[in-house]
Amino acid sequence: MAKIEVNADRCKGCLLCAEFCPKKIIKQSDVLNSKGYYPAMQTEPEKCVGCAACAKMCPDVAITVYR
Amino acid sequence: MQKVFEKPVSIDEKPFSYCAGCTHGIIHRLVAESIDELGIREKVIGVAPVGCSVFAYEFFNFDMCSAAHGRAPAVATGIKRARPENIVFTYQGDGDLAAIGTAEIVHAAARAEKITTIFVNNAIYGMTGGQMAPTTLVGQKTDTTPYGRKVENQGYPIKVAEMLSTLEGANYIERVTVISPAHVNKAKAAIKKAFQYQIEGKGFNLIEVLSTCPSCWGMSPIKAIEWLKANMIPHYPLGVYKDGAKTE
Amino acid sequence: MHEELIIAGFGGQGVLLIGQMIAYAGLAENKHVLWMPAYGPETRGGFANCTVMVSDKELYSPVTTSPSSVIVMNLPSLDKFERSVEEGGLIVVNKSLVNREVFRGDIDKVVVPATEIATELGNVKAANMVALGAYIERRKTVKFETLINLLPKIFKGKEKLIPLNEKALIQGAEFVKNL
Amino acid sequence: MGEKVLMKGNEAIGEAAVSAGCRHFFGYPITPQSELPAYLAKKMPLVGGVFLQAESEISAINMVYGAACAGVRVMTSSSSPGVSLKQEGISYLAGAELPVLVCNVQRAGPGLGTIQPSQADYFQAVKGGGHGDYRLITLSPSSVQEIIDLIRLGFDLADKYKTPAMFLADGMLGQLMEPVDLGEYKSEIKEKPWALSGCEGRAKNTVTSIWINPEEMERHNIHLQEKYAEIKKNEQRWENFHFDDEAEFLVVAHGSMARIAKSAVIKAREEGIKASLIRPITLWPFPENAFSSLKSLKKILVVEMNMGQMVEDVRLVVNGRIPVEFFGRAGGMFPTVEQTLGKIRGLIK
Repeated sequence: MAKIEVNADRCKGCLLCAEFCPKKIIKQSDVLNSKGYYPAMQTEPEKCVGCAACAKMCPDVAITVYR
Repeated sequence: MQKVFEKPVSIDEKPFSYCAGCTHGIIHRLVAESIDELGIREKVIGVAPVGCSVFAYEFFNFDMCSAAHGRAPAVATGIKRARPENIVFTYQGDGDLAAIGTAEIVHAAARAEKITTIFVNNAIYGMTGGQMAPTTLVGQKTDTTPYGRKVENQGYPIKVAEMLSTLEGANYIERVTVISPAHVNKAKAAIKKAFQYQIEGKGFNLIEVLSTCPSCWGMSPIKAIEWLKANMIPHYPLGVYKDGAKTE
Repeated sequence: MHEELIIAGFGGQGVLLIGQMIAYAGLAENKHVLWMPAYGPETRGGFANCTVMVSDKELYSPVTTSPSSVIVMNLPSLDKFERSVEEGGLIVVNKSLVNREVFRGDIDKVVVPATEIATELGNVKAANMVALGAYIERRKTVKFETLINLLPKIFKGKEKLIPLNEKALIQGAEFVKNL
Repeated sequence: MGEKVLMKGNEAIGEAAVSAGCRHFFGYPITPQSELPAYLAKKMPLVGGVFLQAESEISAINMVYGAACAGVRVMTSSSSPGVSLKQEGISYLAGAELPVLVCNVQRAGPGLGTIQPSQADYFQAVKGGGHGDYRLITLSPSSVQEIIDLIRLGFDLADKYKTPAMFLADGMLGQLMEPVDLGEYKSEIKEKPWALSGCEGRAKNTVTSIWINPEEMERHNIHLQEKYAEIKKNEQRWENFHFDDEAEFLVVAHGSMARIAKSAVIKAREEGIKASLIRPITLWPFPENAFSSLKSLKKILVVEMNMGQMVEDVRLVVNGRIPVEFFGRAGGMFPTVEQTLGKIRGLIK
């Protein structure tokens, strides 16, 4: 059981998280955030292992990981 | 479920103003995590440079000041000499540290100043829009080297970690990068150690972090990481260049 | 009493030191005093000089272009300062290193073989004290005893030099008394 | 009253700084103020202070910036070319509102110039010096005793107004030896809650001079100007010398030049000329109040060891009410008593 939360206001949609997610379950949202970015979002939370690779690579400290 | 990863206390609420995918943000977080884990947030005084991280004091949640371009090591020296009990660090880019501020960093290292320096090398001037940096690679195109950096004209890039490690005053010099979770873990360990040394009264300590500049390199964040790996690491090899604790 | 004195010689002759001694002595006698060295190019090429002022009145300009007294320890200093001495003023000349006469007829002249006297006393370096002793004897800017009393302070840590310098001061004064 | 001791100007700067509670000095050697760092290099370790010879004037002023951020009394000193190098840092200090004392023992310029005394950095000191709209409290001593007094005052005013202060002497004063009374002096060093000390038990402190938003930048400028207006109101200092309701001729001079000019004024009075003198002690704020009553005056003569700088401020204050003449010499040469007297006599015509 694990999941991530993306703080959409900090996220700039660079998708380094998606690139380094071993399960490939992070995608870009199609909803703009207040800064005009399409933030990242987790698509299949049930596959998340809570490895925090996404959070470690996030340049905006936008990801919180739960496990 | 428990939180296993969250924003460190030493990172303030204000969202970063860096470009999307710029690895400055990762480096900020590693500094903040190190400070939190060492329990020194209330003892730290940081010095922000001129460059992309000029507003670093807005993103960190502890006492900080800004310095004139290149002068952060001198400012940090003044702070540390006035308050030796505090933990003082500078956060500087390549233009700031290795061009205009070369004298300041060399002499801070030579004096074995008991400070920690986080040196972010992305081989380009980001804030002013993509000009040649002292660390720009031979052949690399920038706004001011539109045909690529040529040795006949601009000479060679400066290898800061190698250069400073020749100084007796340097205690700990390591070059790291943040282009994968594994690299990030290693960079974190190095940064934390560079603060730990200062807590133990040892200096000078510098961590050079190879970083990306997707905007000025004209690449996507992911392409930038690949470019860094293929071009920067061969020229700027990762590793420990000086570790006083080992050699002493 | 208002004395504006220039002391000139070459580096190593101790002209700055005797200038300071006069200032210290003046201070000890509750007079207004100042001391100022010439610095820079003037001191290059081995030349050294300083200005000393001792006065009953408050001192303003620290520079003088017409000193009331001049002590010259060598020929170039005589050449440089002879003309500037105020009418009726005093010039003290170290005869040992000056092979010409003083031209001025309107000033008081004390010509003393300071270097020779010092050499006879056993140390050529005490020539400055001989000149100082001669100057004070003639001009009485400060009391002779005040200078003698200063020696332990001036030669702190080099106490073995005190007797020699005291002798040199006395010899300088005696020379003038016997003129 | 303590006992009077003979002290050289440059050493007096150091002694006064220590007596004012300054325990941090960062500098770079330059003639003619080198006795000062040498003095403090000896003294600071004995009083638990820090003396550090920096790799450049630029580094020195930024070390000063750092120490000021940390909340301590800190000083640097240099001479003209070195102070030019420090200007970037001084602008940052003004922008960040950091209290420090910068000493300039002036030599002649421009460029490498000469090591002889000069007052040619008047403009640089009182008109800002670096980039941006700012002013430096600028103090000009005229004796070694006043060096002691003004160094102490400089630290106090810098702290009071949270602003850098400039101590503007010249090479002549630096070399001059005079009796001084160090007296009993206790500087009141107040808490600096804004200083960087580690954020234990409080919100973080930030010291900076960047306001990228133009509205905020303007607000900060207005705040600085209000502060400068307050300083202008409260801190004008000058000395009147034979300046009374009957004075017909007024000489204006500061620093060493004022000493020479006073001798000339005395000689002029002996000749029956009703001469007087105003000696600005604060060069910024310029002592405008000194010129409020010009009733009996016929002419003003400004004498400087430069080609005419302070004379502009005198003309601004006098504003055409009476003629203002100038006499100056430059390059390490300075007006003598006789030359100044000649110029005073010339005013009568």
